[in-house]
Amino acid sequence: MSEKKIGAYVCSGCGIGDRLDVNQLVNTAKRDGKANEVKDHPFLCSAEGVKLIQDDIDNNGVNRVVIVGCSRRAKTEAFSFENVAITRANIREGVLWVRPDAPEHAETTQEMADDYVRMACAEIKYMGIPSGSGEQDLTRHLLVVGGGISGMTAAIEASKTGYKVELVEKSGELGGMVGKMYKRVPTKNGLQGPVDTGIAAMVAAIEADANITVHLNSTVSKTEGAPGRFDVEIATESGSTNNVRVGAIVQATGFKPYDMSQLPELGAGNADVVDQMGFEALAKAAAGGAIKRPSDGKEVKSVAFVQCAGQRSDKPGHLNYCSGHCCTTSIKQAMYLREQNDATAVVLFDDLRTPGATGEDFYRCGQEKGVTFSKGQVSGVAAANGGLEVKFKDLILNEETAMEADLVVLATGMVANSGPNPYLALDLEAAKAAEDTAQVAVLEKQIEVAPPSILNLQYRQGTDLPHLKHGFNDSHFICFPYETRRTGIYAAGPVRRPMDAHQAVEDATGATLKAIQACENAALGRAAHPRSGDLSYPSFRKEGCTQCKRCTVECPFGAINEDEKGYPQYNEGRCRRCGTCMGACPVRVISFENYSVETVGQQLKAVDMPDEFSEKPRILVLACENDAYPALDMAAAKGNTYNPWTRIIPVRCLGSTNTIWITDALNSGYDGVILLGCQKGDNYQCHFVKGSEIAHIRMSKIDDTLKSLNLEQERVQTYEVSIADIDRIPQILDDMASTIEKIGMSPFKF
Amino acid sequence: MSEVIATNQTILVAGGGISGLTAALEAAECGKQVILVEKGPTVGGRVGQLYKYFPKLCFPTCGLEIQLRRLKANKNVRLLTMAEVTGISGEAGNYTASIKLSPRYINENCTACGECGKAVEGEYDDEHNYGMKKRKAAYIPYNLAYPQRYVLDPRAVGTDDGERAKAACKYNAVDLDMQEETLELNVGAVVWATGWKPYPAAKIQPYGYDRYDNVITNVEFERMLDPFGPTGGKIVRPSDGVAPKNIAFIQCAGSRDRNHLKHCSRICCMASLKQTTYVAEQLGDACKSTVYYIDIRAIDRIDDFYQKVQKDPNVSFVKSKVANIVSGSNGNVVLNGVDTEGYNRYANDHDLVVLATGMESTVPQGVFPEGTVINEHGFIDLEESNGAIFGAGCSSDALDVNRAAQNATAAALRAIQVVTKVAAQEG
Amino acid sequence: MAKREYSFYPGCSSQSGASSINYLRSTQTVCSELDIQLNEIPDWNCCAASIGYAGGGELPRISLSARNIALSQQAHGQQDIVATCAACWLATREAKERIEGHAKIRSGIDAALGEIGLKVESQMPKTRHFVEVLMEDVGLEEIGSKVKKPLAGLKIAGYVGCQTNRPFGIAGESFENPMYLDKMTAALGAEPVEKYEKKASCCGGALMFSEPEKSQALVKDIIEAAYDGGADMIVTPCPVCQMNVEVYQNHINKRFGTKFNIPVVYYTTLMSVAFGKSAKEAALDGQMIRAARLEEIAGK
Amino acid sequence: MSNQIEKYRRSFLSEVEANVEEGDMVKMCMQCGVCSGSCPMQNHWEHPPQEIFMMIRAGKREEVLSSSSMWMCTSCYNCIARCPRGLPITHIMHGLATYAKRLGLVPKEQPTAKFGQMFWDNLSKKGRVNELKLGLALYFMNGIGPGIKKSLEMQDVGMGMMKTGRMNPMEILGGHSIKDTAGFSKMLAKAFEIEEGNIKNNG
Repeated sequence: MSEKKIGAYVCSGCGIGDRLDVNQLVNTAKRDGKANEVKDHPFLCSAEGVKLIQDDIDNNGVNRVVIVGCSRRAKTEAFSFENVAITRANIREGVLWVRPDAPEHAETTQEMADDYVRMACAEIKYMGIPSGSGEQDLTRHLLVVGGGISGMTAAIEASKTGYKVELVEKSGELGGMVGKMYKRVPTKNGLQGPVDTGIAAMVAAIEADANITVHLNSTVSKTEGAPGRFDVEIATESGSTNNVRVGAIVQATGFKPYDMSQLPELGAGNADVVDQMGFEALAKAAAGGAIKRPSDGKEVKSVAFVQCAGQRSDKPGHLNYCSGHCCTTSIKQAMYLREQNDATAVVLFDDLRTPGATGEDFYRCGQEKGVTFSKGQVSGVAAANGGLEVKFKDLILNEETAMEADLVVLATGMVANSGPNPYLALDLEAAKAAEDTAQVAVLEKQIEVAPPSILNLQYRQGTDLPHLKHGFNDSHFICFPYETRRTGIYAAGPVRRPMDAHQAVEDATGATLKAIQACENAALGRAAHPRSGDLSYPSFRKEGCTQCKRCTVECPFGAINEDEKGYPQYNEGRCRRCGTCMGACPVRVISFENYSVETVGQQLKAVDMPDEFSEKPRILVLACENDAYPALDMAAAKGNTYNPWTRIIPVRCLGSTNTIWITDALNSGYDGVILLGCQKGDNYQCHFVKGSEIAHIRMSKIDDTLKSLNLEQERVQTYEVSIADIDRIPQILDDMASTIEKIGMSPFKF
Repeated sequence: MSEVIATNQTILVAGGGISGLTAALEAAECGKQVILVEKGPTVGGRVGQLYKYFPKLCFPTCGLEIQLRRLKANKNVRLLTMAEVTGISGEAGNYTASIKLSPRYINENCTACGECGKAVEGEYDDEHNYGMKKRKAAYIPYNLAYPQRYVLDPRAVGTDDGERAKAACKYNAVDLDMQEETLELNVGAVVWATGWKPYPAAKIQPYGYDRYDNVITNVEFERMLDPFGPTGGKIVRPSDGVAPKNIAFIQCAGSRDRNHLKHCSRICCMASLKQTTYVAEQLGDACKSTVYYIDIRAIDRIDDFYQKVQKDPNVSFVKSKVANIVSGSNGNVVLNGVDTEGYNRYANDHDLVVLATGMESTVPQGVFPEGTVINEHGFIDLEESNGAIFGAGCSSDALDVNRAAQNATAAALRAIQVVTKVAAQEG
Repeated sequence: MAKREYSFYPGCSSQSGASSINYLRSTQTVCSELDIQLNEIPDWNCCAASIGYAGGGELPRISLSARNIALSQQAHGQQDIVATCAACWLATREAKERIEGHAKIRSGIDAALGEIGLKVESQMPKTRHFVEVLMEDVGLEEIGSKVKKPLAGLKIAGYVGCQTNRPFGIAGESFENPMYLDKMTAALGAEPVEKYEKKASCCGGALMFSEPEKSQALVKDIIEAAYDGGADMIVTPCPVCQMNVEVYQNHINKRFGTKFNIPVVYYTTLMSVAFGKSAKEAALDGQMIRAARLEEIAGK
Repeated sequence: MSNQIEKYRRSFLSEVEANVEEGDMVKMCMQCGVCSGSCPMQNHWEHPPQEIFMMIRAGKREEVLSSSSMWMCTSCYNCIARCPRGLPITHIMHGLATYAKRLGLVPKEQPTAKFGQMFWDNLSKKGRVNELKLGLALYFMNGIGPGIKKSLEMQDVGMGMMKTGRMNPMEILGGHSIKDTAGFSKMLAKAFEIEEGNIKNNG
């Protein structure tokens, strides 16, 4: 790496030159910032301005660029230079736009701007140019776990994109649940009845596809490594194992039907009471002829479909969610009966859930075929008169009633085959550590009944994908259905979320893209979403490491294992570059090339600290770059103002906040410190899962530091904010200024 | 307009809403070349107009910001705004797409400094707020708009306002001579993600959207909650600006109805449930909400959101499609209908009505090559005969944001498969 | 302007001495002014209206309209069949749809008409309401141009009723808030009542005879809403509406303690007056509740 | 025709589909209730249309066919215009009424059923309605006593109509008629014959 040469470029456009002393900014960059080249331009983002910078890069050896002008979120197309480190001194949104344009404010406004120049120069001095992680394997090879419709779709789609696939199926054949069905719900619009499942064709396509290797009667006994270099051990029933290396994994392990034996009140136990899969078996056996009932083989003439059986219910043992597919599945099955048996088929539902265009078409199609629909609450199913009696309340006719049926189909829900929740073990560890015996008991019980692991991940954080809710491996983010917490491993189909076959196919296709993308990213050593494209990665100084394990425990993505000697072992491909490990490290040995304890620490120290008697407090703000920082930009654009004492530093995630920054700030005389992170808790908004929460916990412990320094607790505040807090955040900043006015300046000014 | 380079290994994504952005970015992050065209001046689409998402009640701008960061960082995506695909011909792996570029009258020089906005005087209905408030003739569509560049309303061009804007700009960014242009691009595959528009509520005549001030739509209600929206974030009656005490949410307003949209629009149930939580949060016990519904489609694991709302004593549910709305006293309206659970007639007085208007597809006719199947609801089915034209998001069915993103990711893979094949053939 | 010609289906209530003979008379006045020629269907029969189902059932009822259509075709070819009565128009239109849409009905009708040597051609003429002719073929502009005595100062509630409005209605009009009577009223120089909420409400139709109490309650609301809107009179395009709303006002007053006395006129009467025709030509003598203000204008 | 109607079996629904005008659309109802809420006679229904459709599915044959509900239909077509599923509700109501009448299940004193029959009888005699005779028949449908009372009640209307030339007392002597009454009757007879046959075939 050649010598660091800093170029600082001051833009005087957008009114900067009118309100600030640009010469002074230039001098600050030179004198305090020690920039090697400093230039100003009235319109820096113009072609001419950009060329000015490019020329310095090309001809003057500038490899560290400081843009003094607008926010890092603005004019990104213009200020995009190759092979240099870039930062911004945000004096437009961060200074000009948040300060009133009046002579009495000119001095403090200029001070703000000068500070941002100093900060940016200090930061860039410690920034390297990331070159991507060393783990750069391109493995155009995927592991797909589960041979149902989701898994088969993933395999076929991956192969179509030029990827090889290892398809692992626990049972002896491909096809999964849909394979056990007689027919399926159509995926296209129009009033058509049930259609062929298409499973046979998929199986045939897979068998004929040289790109796809099928492992039947097999499970994944071990998964090690990271995106681009997962080493997977596939165990067959016979005991032999296969080792394969894959770039990414799609987990499409599907669901099992809810155990209907838990519903004796709905007739479970009677041979003629079946669940939906049971009915599919009857239909399949009938092969297009009349469907017969199990007890005596009599042709079925009347069937009741009981929707939401053991679902959408908070009774213990029931499923508290809706499984999404059962309404259309029952309509489909009722259509079999209409067509094959000319039978009465009554669907007793609470809400008929057939959404979208395809869904509503299918409902209407069922009606056209003469399926009977009734909004009814079933209270009991029992044997009567050689058949069954279904007692229910007809909610439309508002009466308790009953119908006789030859067969009853219970629409029970989906239970995800997702493996144990990895955080159970960690929670148990934590509970034991905290000596919370009640919690320990609860968790131990849960672990006892946890299903066997599916992926057997050799991760510090546990063996499987984390669950979101009800045992499903869904993403927590509405806009990002594939935002997994285990980079390179994507859940698809009903293991991710309750869904029908149509959605499962879409889901598996999407997950396949993400898996492919993970391989491509790994090959280039860059991060996945949300810091996609980021080439920086964490590394640590082994000499300083105390093996405290905080980084391994706190990593939200399970990226850090421990080696035999107890040192952290990074798996860069799994890392999402949030810096939570860096924030966690008490001895500050973890850093990224362009983001480190120093890049932030030096910035906050670069601020010119007025003395105690100047009545010019300084407030350090560490703002999450995902939400708080954009909100501040937007606040500025809307003309919201805040006090001139504030100095804002964006952080990748509040979880990357190392307490040393706070201690340093307090020691350097800052009068207040504000941390702005995302919402935590169950509905967390932090894209790094627990970053914000961890920061809150860390800051709750800062009180001791404050006490030891004899400082007031109010001086350090942590907030959960959102990107929409455009009015609230400036208020938070001003509130701190008021607080300082009240409690007085910090005594630590030197 | 600088040159736009495209080849038959390029994927064209039409529509810069959440689906189009997702498809474009997912493909680009797989290393593919993408041209993303958006008809309006900014990406973000319909979700940019939402206050919060269900069921997490988080802000859509949060996800948009991440998408924008991905977009800014990725050189594989070329974004064209004010651009509309007007025709596609050819076949999978080799299409020619005609793209009409409308003049923005403000070029890339724009720094968003805001001087032109201060200089102009004219005001027009603000599209971002469904015309519920005004915006200037030179404007940024909304806080998070991207590209972060001003737009000059074409109606201001040729007026003093146009000249004012031009005079105010120090960066030579206002170009009043900008003309409409047409681009012809060679692309290998097309992801169509032009999304949806709210069904025109005035067409649902029994509900008198065009006759009663206090009958509004769910998308308008959503704008009302935005602190930067027409009411500064306050829930108020349009007629008198007073906080309502008794709101009706009417489901299937235009959906599941052969007089309007035959399909179920999927999102409206959850949207109304979500909106009752806005009411609860802002007005507490001072306001009741009543949801008139046929079926509550809080499908799959988010059914718990419905269960939570059901427990709110200020929210009630009536299984009934409201028959009609007539005027009551003091700007109130009266909803007539029957609660079908046991046949109870009602004539309920409400001081604000929110119509859960459905999603109408914006898939156009006459743009696609022959053989492309657009179904009777206006959505693009996944059909062999569609070649490499893939519907995504609400161009493929009425979908919520989560499913739209999922579906757009799948569509991106299908497009990638086509261009990968082209690349393999071309070596 | 060339003469417009239509095949005309007057209907039972337009016969001499029948309840809406005044409608026919004013229609004829309007036609002569607008140069419209109505060619009566020879030997037309009753359509069974909306109450004939009880005795007639489906096929016999439809056969009635089918006979009219067949006779119209026989005499007037493909000329549009025009009716002034909502029920006549609706029954004929529905019959056409049903014959076209249901093979079973088509064959039944063929058989029934076959008995008397008639046949409904596969291409049936369009059946239109006279209002459609006025709005679509003539147009408000031409109507306005014929106005000699603008009905200035009159506030009129346009009561469209049901069957002129649903299920077919006039093209471009909404079922809930049809505006054509208001537009027509305005074209004649009068002021339409805005927001007349009962303009498309039901007057009870034939149930005025069998369920008078219930129907009169409906009519009460219709009249009340007109008064609330400040109306001087009500205008309607339907003979049943006209009759139900006009002639039972005394009974309603007795039953509900109201003091209604509001004229209910046909749009053709309004037009005739505005066109400068005499009270007689406008059939104002057919008003049970006299439209004094119209008489005044007609007498000027 | 099945007499043994079991609850929620399709038997009664099938009967309706086969024998009732537009009865095959009953199954398309999704119980939104917009018809019931749109009916001008909604205060007088025993069972609103959407409930009738549910009762048909539930197999409540007697209750449906002997209900006076369908006879409350004023043929305003509000329900048809608003029905999101396009059920021709007015026609189905008429059809149910007709079918009930044919089976003799109509409540004895159902005034609309009586009036409707009178109307049909009146028009089918001469091909055109004789309003005067129809009116008188209506007033006297419950016997001479009530008839006279009713006539007296309606005297003002009658006089008013006569004065305005909208009622002709001479109609009592015969009145308007089509020319081809014979052919007309033949046509109707044939139509009835076919319709009866259809129902028998289905039953």
